[in-house]
Amino acid sequence: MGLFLIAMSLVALGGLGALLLGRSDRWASACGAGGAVAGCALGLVPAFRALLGAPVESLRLAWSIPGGAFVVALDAVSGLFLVPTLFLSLLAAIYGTEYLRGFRGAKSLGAAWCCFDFLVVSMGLVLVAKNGILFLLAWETMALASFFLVTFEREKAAVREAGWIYLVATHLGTACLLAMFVLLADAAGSFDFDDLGRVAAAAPALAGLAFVLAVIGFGTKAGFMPLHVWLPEAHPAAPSHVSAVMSGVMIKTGIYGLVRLLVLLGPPPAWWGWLLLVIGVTSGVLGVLFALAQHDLKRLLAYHSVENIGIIALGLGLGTLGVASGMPALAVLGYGGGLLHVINHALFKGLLFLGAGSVLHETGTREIDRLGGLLRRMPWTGTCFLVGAAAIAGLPPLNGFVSEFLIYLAAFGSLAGAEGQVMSQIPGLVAIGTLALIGGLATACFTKAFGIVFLGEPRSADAALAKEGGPAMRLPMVLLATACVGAGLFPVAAVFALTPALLLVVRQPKAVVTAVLAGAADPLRMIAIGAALLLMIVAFLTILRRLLLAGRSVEETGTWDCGYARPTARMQYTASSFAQPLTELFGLVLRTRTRLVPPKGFFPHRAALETDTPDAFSELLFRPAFAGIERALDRLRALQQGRIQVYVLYIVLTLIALMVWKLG
Amino acid sequence: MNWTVVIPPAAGLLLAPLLFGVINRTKALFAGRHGQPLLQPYFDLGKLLRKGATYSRTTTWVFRAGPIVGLSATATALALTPMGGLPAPVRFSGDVLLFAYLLCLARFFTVIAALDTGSSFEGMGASREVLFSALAEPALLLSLAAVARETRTLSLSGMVGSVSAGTWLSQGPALALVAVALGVVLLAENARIPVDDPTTHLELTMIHEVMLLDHGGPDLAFALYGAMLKLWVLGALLVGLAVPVRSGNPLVGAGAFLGGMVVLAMLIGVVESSMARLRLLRVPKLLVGATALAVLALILILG
Amino acid sequence: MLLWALLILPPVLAGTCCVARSARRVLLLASVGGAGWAALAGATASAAYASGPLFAARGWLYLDALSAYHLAVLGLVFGASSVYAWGYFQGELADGTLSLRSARRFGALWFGSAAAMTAVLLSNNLGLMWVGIEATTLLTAFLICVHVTPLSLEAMWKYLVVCSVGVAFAFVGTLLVAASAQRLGLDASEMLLWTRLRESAALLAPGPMKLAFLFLLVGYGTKAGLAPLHSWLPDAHSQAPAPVSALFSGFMLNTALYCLMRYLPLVEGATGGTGWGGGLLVVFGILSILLAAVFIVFQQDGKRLLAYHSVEHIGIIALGLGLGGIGTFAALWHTLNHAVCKALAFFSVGRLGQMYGTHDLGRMAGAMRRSPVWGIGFFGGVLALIGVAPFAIFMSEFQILRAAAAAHAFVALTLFLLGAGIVFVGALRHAMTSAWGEEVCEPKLQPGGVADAVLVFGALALLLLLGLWMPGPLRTALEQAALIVGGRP
Amino acid sequence: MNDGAGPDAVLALLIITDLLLLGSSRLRSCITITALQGVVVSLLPVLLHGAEGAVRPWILTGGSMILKGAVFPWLLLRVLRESGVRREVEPFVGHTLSVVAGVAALMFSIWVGTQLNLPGPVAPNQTLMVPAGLATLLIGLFLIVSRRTAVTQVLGYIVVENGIYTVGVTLVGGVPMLVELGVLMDVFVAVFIMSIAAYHISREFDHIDVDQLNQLRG
Repeated sequence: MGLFLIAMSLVALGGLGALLLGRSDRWASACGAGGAVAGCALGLVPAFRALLGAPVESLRLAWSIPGGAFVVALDAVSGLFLVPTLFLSLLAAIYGTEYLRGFRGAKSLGAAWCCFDFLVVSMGLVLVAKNGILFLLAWETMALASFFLVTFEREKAAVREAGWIYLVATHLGTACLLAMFVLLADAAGSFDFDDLGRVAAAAPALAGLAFVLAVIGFGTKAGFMPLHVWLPEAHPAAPSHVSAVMSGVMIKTGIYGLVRLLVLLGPPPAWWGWLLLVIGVTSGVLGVLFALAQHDLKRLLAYHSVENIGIIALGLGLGTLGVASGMPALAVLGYGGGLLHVINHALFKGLLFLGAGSVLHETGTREIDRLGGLLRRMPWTGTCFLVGAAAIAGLPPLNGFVSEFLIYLAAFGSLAGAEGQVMSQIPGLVAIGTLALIGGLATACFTKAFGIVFLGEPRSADAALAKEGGPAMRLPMVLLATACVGAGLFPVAAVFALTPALLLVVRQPKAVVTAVLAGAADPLRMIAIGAALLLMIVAFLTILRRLLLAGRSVEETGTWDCGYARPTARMQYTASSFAQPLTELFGLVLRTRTRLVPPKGFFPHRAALETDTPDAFSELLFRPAFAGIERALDRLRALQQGRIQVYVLYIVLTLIALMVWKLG
Repeated sequence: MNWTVVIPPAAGLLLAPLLFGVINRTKALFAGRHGQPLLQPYFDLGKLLRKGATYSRTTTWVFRAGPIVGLSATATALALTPMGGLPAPVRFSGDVLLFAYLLCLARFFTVIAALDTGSSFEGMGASREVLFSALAEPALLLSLAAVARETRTLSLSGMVGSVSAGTWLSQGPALALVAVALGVVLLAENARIPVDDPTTHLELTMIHEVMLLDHGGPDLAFALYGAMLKLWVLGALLVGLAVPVRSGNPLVGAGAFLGGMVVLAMLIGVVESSMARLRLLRVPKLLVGATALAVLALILILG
Repeated sequence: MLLWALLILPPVLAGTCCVARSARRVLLLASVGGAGWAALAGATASAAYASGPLFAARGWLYLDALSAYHLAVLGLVFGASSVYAWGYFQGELADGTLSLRSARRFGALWFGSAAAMTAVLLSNNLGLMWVGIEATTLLTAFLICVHVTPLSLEAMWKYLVVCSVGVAFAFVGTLLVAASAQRLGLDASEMLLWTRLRESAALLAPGPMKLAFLFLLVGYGTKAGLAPLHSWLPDAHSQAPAPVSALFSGFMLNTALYCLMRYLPLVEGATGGTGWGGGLLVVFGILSILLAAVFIVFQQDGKRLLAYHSVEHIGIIALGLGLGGIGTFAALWHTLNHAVCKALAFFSVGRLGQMYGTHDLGRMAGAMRRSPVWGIGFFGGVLALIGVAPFAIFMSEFQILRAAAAAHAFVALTLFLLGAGIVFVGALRHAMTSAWGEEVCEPKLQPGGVADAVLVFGALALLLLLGLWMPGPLRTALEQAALIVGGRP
Repeated sequence: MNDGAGPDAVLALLIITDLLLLGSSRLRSCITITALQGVVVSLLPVLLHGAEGAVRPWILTGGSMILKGAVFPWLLLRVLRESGVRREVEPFVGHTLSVVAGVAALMFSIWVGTQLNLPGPVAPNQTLMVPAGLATLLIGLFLIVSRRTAVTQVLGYIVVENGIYTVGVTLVGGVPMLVELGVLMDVFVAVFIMSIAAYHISREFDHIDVDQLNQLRG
């Protein structure tokens, strides 16, 4: 514990140093990034120990805030979330040093790094805090720091709008959390998590209320579907290394909160599981659909975060149902898959955002349809991005497949239940269908993202002039890509690493959990073998082709465009046209707007087609709601209409009303 | 682990092209032509393997990787597929998923390889491919789930092994639905009529073929061979479920299986010569329908 | 002795202001004297903590934990505002818009109002307390129009009439208290002594006491700016010069609430501690929060925005008081946080207003780029005001939530969260545009002194500190004060 | 003198002046009526507590008589002269209706009086004094709310003050001298400042129609 706190304070010091050195951007960046790197590296040690089930270290200091106490403990669940958090933050910090170089002089990098470091610290604190008030404090600090990072380019109106939406959303979420903690703590008489748990077990109604509030509060941060509206706004606005951290790990603090609460609140009723399941399905499917319709690279990735959060929720839902209905296999595999996906998503989503960042950094545009042919110009970035894309599509032999595999196993397992009880097996059915659909659509989406951005010919001068980023931007991507492959090739280790955390979550005897995991381990071993086989065949074929082509003619020509003589880059398929059939198919949900300027005359000089797909929920739900509230409030403004007589009248009426109320 | 386990994959590798031959012959028969020899696909592959290669300047290593990864993934899937009475060399609880996702991997690389050329035709083909496969995916997995639920096992070999005539008697309707769903998936995944027309000459209407426009020489050979293996693999699965001959005698099993495969090929031929390609907008309905059938089957089995 | 000094010093200073030779000297005197007096106030308060309640003038002057706490806050706000006033009026001194006459008037009334507020805090006699409140109204009235303009006149008139009428009710209330104390058989000199009444609160006649509390609530509530009695507040705050606005909403409103704090234990005692009075305060608190929220959403004028924030926060404090228990403690804590935060915000918006020649937030767009110090002050101030952690206001509001849950006032809890949420949404947007938006008009920048930076960052640091860590003495002070109001910390 | 007649006369006069005030539209006469009412009210301490032979009541009476009878009218007439306004044109509530409202206020305050059984040195034959005071208070407020000119509002404030004074003197025998004087002081300053403000207003806007002071809103 001490080591962890030292690490965090190291990061914090780095941040403060960066702020104080603000005069010189060079030194500020060095200090801020250095603090983050050193602190995260140091913090990873205890985090790993905790993940692997080292005895829980906790620390309790008195705190003068009433009801508050500085209680922190590093148990397996915290460790599980801390490892990806610190790892990704570390890499993002390295990446940021080069990414932000372009802003030197234009912006105060000191402030930016200070915010980044405090974002890291607050995330770390959120994950270890064991006292409600401390947790909320860290939670809000996290929101504030990330808010200032999102509004890094605050001179742009769009960015300010995004920041506003972000802070408002997260604040309204926090309001629910405030209510939840206050209610629990009032019943428990203390804000310490241990006490909260005890009372919740005693009062099921209260527990249910708390859970719903938590789903809203934490779900806003995590990006559950109706509450996700801030995500596609904020993530594109933030600098890319920040987007990576926010999308890769910060939104996971929401998941952490839910898991922690599930641990605290004791055995869950079945409807909690159902709720999570439904959320998972909607977020997953709709998330990937909206991603498919985007042509802003970072926005697309943001929607994919929603999708992956959906997958995680699916896993947690199955797990909860398993616990509720006493099916250990379902519980262990469901939670296991969900939690493993937390780590995996951190890896590949971080990777993808960093890749998108490099593209943005080099070409200056996030517009997919203006890119193309970047793989030739940015081989490192392109290759890493490809790995990430394959991983997020859940393809073997990469890590994404492993966690989805576990969730599938859980779902199939739940199907194998007793005859006749259709109801108890619907979840499995739903989960399988959803995961399959998500898988297919994700493949579609990332073939599009990778194919249009990195393959073919450049669609604009920006893309044509792009070149590879420097080592500080390449290294993190390479490391993350390696991690994705590694976790895919050695899944067994990854799964067994979950055991201590799962023991806390599923409340089953150790024997049962290990047994289930062992049961899951054999297939995983075989999968590893299959992967090996695959790679062997690939190698074999590559060599075979080399042999075959040896001594034969290998020519370079233009693309065979069905006999068309002079293909130009602008004739290529675009992202929008690539996705069009699918968006057309799901037009009912997506409600893509199309503006067409049709070509006129024999020699049309201008024709244009624009499409954009705004978020259905913010369009149909939130904007109208806010507008309605605003109109309602507007009417009340007549109260203050400037006539002194009326003001005095208010006083008199108040008095008379009070008299009649209290004396009459 | 005795040597018999390598028979199925070996057979697959050898006989996959033959299916194409059979299909072509059937179509020729219906068209009243004499048609190409049964072994024509082998000759084609051989010829292609002997050729040199031509690559577009636009392309990168992805383009060259496409056919190889596609073929390797399908081949690995082949190693998971049981045939006749014989289980697959690689089998474990959950290989169903690996199977499905390996096909997905193959598709992924075929598609990006197509996009690598920057040709709008191949882009178009790719776009349709991902559309159909995205819809075929749930159908495939749900029908497999139905079988898995019925046979209480998660490995293909186990399923095919334990589906018997008895199962058909008890769960006939459900299995029939599953068979139909799988059939549709097979047609879609292998780009056959009514989903796609492999023999059309208008690139605008192609799906799978158009993605291979720029491939030549060994690469084209790999791509085609991959397609053939894919047909074989899915076919083997379908036949394995639909023709539950489970006598102890391996020869009988093998015979029944091969017979089934030939019949399947001829069926495909019949369909192709009797039906026209569906309009592209109709295809999704077909696939969603297949998914619905699979769900129905699952419900029937659960109930 | 100290108490007398506290009371005497301001009038003396006021007198000297009236005879000072130049506007410059007046301001110098105002800032130095203000700071000095603030120091004295602080010393007195700490003395009161060190050695129990202080009495003077045969028990008519009285300083216990509650009043000492408020005295300290007053000192803080008054001192800071005085120092700030020096910088604030420099511009007007330079271009001579501040005549000697109005400077003298400002100085005299400035110290006059300090004296009046001190009188309210120190007087143990409820009647004199009322006199003090009315005096603050009358003395501060002309502070609003240091520069006589149509708008400032209008604001002043409304302030004068509305508050006088309101406070008149408070006097009726005071009389009724006296009436309900008849049966105690105290002689005239002791009849209205708070200490006496508190001792035997249980013996007060409940009927008249209830009626009295209604009158007091409406009366002092008007002065404190509880909705729907707050109508004078936004006008007065928006027209007064920034230092005055800061003093107004930083502390003058709290003096009125302080009076209610004195009466709360009496009425509770008389009605047998059934939370009769508390319930009323909760209702007014919630009303204020919600009504303020409505106007904040649409507010374009920076100072009016802050004024409505005052209504909201006074409402929050009232809510805390009404809920009792930890709520009282939190309400008192919130008083301090709000005072600091609001002073900071008014300082910043005042200076920005001078630079831009308007308080329209839309026209102040991009302020943070143009004048970093005051821009940060304003943005940070607003963020703190709308309850962003880790600033102190978040913590005190959170404690009030706890109190609501503890009192099982779930409706109040929900409405509080709702109101706070609306305020957050509305205010944040205004603040972001004015801090970061594209410039629409060119400010005439003023040279920023070190004092400015100290004021701004000092205040922000203080808010941050109070949000993260509560010093032991402060905690004990709050607990003692809360005990007096009748809550159990 | 018997301690029944005096107070009753005051009571009657109080109510009559109230109604007159509501009924009349000429500002000058309003001022005089208010002054009269002030004088009448100022008599109360002596009438109620004068018997004890203490000096206190006499001082109070004297002080408030001077203020309300002389100083206030003088201040207000000065404003009137400055602004040149003669009569209250079109008040929000017509004069006849105002009178009705006044009666209603009287009723209401009597009801309130019955609601609370007040202790204190209220001789049985003066139970109407408190309600009358309340009524005066309410009528004063009514004036402020229903009239336009600044002068009338100041008058309203004075009337409110009279009402409170009545209630106070009737309810509480011995509020400390100092407090009484303080209050008197405050009232004086309040009216003084208000009339100065009104003076400034009539200078600045050359009218004293406070209804037109509605620039600050929202």
